[in-house]
Amino acid sequence: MPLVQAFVFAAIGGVFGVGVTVAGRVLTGREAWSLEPVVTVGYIFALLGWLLGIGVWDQWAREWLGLPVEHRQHRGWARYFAFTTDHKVVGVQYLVTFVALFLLAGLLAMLIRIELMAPGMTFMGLGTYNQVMSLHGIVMVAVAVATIIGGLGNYTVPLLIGAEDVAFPRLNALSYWLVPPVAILLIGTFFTGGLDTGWTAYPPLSDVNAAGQVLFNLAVITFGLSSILGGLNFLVTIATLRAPGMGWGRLPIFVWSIFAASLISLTATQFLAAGLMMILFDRLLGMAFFRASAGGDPLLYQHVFWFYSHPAVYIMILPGFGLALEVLSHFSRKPLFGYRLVPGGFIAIVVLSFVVWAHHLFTSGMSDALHGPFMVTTELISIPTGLVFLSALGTLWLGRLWLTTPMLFGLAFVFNFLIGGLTGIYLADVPTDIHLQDTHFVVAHFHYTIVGGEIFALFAGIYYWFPKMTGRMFSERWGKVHFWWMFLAYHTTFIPMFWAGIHGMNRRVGDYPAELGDVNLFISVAAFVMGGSFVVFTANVVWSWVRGPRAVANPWRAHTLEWQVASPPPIENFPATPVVVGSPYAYGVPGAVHAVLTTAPAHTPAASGGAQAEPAGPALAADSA
Amino acid sequence: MPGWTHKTDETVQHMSDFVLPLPKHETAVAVHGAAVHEHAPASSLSRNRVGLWWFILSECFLFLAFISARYYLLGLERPAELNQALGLGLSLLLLVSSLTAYRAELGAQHGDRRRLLRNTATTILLGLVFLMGVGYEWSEALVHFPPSEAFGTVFFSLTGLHAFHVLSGVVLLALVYWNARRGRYDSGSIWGVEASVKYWHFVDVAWVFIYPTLYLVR
Amino acid sequence: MKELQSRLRLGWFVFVALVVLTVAEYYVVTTSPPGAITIAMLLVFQFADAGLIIWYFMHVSQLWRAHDAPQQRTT
Amino acid sequence: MVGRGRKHALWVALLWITLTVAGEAVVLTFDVLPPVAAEEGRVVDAAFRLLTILGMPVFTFVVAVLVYSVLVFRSRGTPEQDGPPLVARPLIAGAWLVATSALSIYVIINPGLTGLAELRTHREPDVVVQVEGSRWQWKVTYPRQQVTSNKELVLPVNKHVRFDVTAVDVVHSFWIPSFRMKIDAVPGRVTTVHVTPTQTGTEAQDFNLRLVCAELCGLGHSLMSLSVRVVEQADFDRWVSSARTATAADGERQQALAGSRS
Repeated sequence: MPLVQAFVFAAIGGVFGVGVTVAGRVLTGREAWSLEPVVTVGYIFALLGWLLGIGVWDQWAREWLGLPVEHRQHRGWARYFAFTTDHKVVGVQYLVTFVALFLLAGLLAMLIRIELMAPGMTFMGLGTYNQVMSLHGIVMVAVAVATIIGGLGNYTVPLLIGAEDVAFPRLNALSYWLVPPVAILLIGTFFTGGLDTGWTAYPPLSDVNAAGQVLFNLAVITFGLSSILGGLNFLVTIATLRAPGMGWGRLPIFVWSIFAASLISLTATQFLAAGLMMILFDRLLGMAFFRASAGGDPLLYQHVFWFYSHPAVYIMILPGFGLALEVLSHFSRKPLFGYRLVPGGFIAIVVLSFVVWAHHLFTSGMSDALHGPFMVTTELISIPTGLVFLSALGTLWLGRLWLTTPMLFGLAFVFNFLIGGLTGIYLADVPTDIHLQDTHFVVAHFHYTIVGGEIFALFAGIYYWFPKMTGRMFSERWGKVHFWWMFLAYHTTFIPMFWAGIHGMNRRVGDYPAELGDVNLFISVAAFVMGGSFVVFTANVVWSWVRGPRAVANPWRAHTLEWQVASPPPIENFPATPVVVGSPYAYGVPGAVHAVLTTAPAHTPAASGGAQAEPAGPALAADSA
Repeated sequence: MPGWTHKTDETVQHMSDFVLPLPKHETAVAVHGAAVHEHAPASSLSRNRVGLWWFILSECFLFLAFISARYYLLGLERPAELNQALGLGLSLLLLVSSLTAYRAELGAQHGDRRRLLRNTATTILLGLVFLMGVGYEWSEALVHFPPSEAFGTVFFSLTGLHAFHVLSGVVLLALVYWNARRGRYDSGSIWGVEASVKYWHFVDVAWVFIYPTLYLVR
Repeated sequence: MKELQSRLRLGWFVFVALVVLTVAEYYVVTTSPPGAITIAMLLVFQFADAGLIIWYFMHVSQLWRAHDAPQQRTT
Repeated sequence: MVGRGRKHALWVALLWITLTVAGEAVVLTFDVLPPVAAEEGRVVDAAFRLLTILGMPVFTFVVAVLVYSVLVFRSRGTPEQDGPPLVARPLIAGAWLVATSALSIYVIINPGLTGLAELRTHREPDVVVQVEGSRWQWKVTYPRQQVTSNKELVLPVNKHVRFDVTAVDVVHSFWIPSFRMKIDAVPGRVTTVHVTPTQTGTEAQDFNLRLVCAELCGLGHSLMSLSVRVVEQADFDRWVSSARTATAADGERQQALAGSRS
């Protein structure tokens, strides 16, 4: 019902926007119809209508106008299709939407690999190839930005810090409901001349190509807004809603990673919006940001774009770090090694990430004077990243490794990201980057960091919290099948891409020299095998969600707060505010307690002496699980 | 489920040279459940404030991007045809409006509805005059540096971006005025006033940086 | 009421300071030659301006002072 | 405190050393890089090899700890006990930080800054070639020889060549894989790249002797390629004289066309 209302309002808004534009054009003596301005203004009003219709009017705007607000609570399945403020519902909405988008963009990757199986245009035309490749890129980037933070972050962060909900529940729902228009617009690019600039949208090409570019820009600006609002919500939630006793030194590491990533999405994302707005201004208002003939400069865009898009890879990977370390600690049955160092490493990464963007421009023709400094800052990032590895390896050391499906994905994360990180050094180093920039070496590198790193961590997280979110256990056997299938096929796919890149395979091409045919055939076949592993995943998840055995509250016997309540948690999360008394990772410490879940204050704080101790221990429920 | 035991002896036996066991006293602390920092989760007002400041920080980056574009494309170059008197006048106008917004908030804080209404209305009016000033400025600018060349590009985009923020501020203040008329802030909850006024001041701060960037720097 | 009067007065002081700084900006640019010193002075004036607004008008210190106290209605 | 921990550490050290030796042997035996045909390309290749050699011990260290932990510390079924509650000793964390910092600073200096310095020292060019990218073809002009071609790029061997690269419409990127050299062609600016070809050859002999576009430029991006031919000076001169007549004839034809149109 809210969905129908949203579509109706969106249609009204769209018609209104189109009407205003056409009327304005006629009144100023221009041709009545011009696709790009009409689409832009129409979209802005349609978006407003969509948001008002889905629930902003009922639950928000009325309050601002001083009208009585009706708090409609949707129950059952309907709440997943409504403007619902429960962070757990929003988390599931995000997760399901973006896993579906991930599978869709994965299908696009299969199409790309079919085209690249043999040299020459074998399957689709050059134009179609560019569209498929661009769409694969932007959808996967969106998946990488939003799935862990929006999905798992939304679901677990309030639980992990002992809060009832996020700081701004309505804003949270708004962030999610900004996403469907993005998907609709991106699909719409196919009907408006297509999108052929890749996800990076470099001008002047994006200044002059078909109108699909306008839809792309509007979509990504909308998505950026969603990302900014989501980041803001997490920052305030983590800063202000921690349970009593949950000091900064006791935050689960995943919460720290979300905090660090949110700092970036709150700030840097504005630069992406700015860059895309500049393109729109060039196209719609005839401005000259990127038109060299009129005093503009195409390199301006590359600076603005990468000022967001390099930090963006840390929006993607920092939650991956947090998730992997979280899982490694719980399944090694050991405290997280170097817990104090890792948040420091995260913050150092955040700070450094703002001063490394120009390493994407080493071959762009920017001033030579910038090469040295940006090479230095880029390679310095390996130092805080090294702390993550120290923590991961130290946590495993002498542990009791419980090799469940989430643990396997966590372990694979360490190995995959190691390769991703080491190959990154070749790209940070100017001499080697001159050869490797814009080749399949880069393609392989970022697939190692994002797929091998973040997506593996995402699967670790999905399997880890699956019992909590659905109240049911997944099939451990099929989970392991999924892991080994995906892990082996993944390396078989991407290792040869490094070779192809070194040997002259440039990026984003639908055709290539015949000499590179063998390696591409090999990659394609491996990629198809890898694609098959997601069928196993999907089947396992869907079947288990419907039919899996009921999960107990704490199947992993983990110490963190979310496992101390029922699976799935009650709507208010905790029957009473939990009081945190120790570290979330104090495995192996006799009698240690992380939190006390009673109404009465647990103990007098007088004995503490202000010590913000690293250790502490399992929550009460851990032993009884 | 098997038993879940902690065998301290074995723990010590397994200690490596490379890592330390948890210090004894910290274990004791954990057992006694101390080290509780009595920070209660923050009230909704301070949560709102923190959120608004993060939002303002985020907006700063948007303006920063466009201001950087100005220096990247043109360095310190600026055309002689800029209407300096108008630029200075617009800046002073915004400063006056910040004063009235401040006084509006004071009125709300002290339950002085008349002061709140009077100052909010003045601020809205000043905002509208500012927008008209920008409109007049644009009509001149179109002749001297149209948006199809470099300076026009940064001039129109920066002033346009800022004017859009002024407009949204005016809308927010109009909401405040509407609610104040109906006595919604008399009960003591004035977050709506505070947020709108803070936003208005932020728009002023943005202009404090945009004005020299476009008109003065050379 | 006394507090209100003093805060109204404070508003005027800050406003006058802001106007002085802004006019000074304009004056500096029109009188001194282009160069690093002018730009440095412009920067100082800008940040002083912004700082005054952020400190006195936007009450940034609420963020680290005790929760909730000063901005709520006092009467 | 000397317990099983030290024994495990010794085994891991042994595993690490073995893996490192094996890994370095593989790296030194099998060269992953394709044939290089320019002096500047050798700088790139040297940097690539050095990074691989330096990266190997890091890779094998993590792999050794990871593999050893999984094999030795894994618990069969659900673990009955927790592991020991170890925290990072300052010495360990410090040593780790020192080691990783030292390594990254070393890599920044060599091959980073040294390689950069090497690539930035330019001699007076013997040949200047203006390269112009447009959707979707390359046009090369030899201003001193007054020759223009969009069929092939011919270069004399062992001569220092400076390419002045630009684009007319959108961003392209000049890349000759066998030379390892790349620079974007950006509308409104001229970027330069210096190359000294060290051996003769044609695209038929080495498929990476081609000038390809490395920056997505729209529909024909994949097909935007120009053959490169490196020849002896005498052959180059001969090519220049024959190409000059072709260029001149081409120019006349253009003028005639323009004349007939007007």
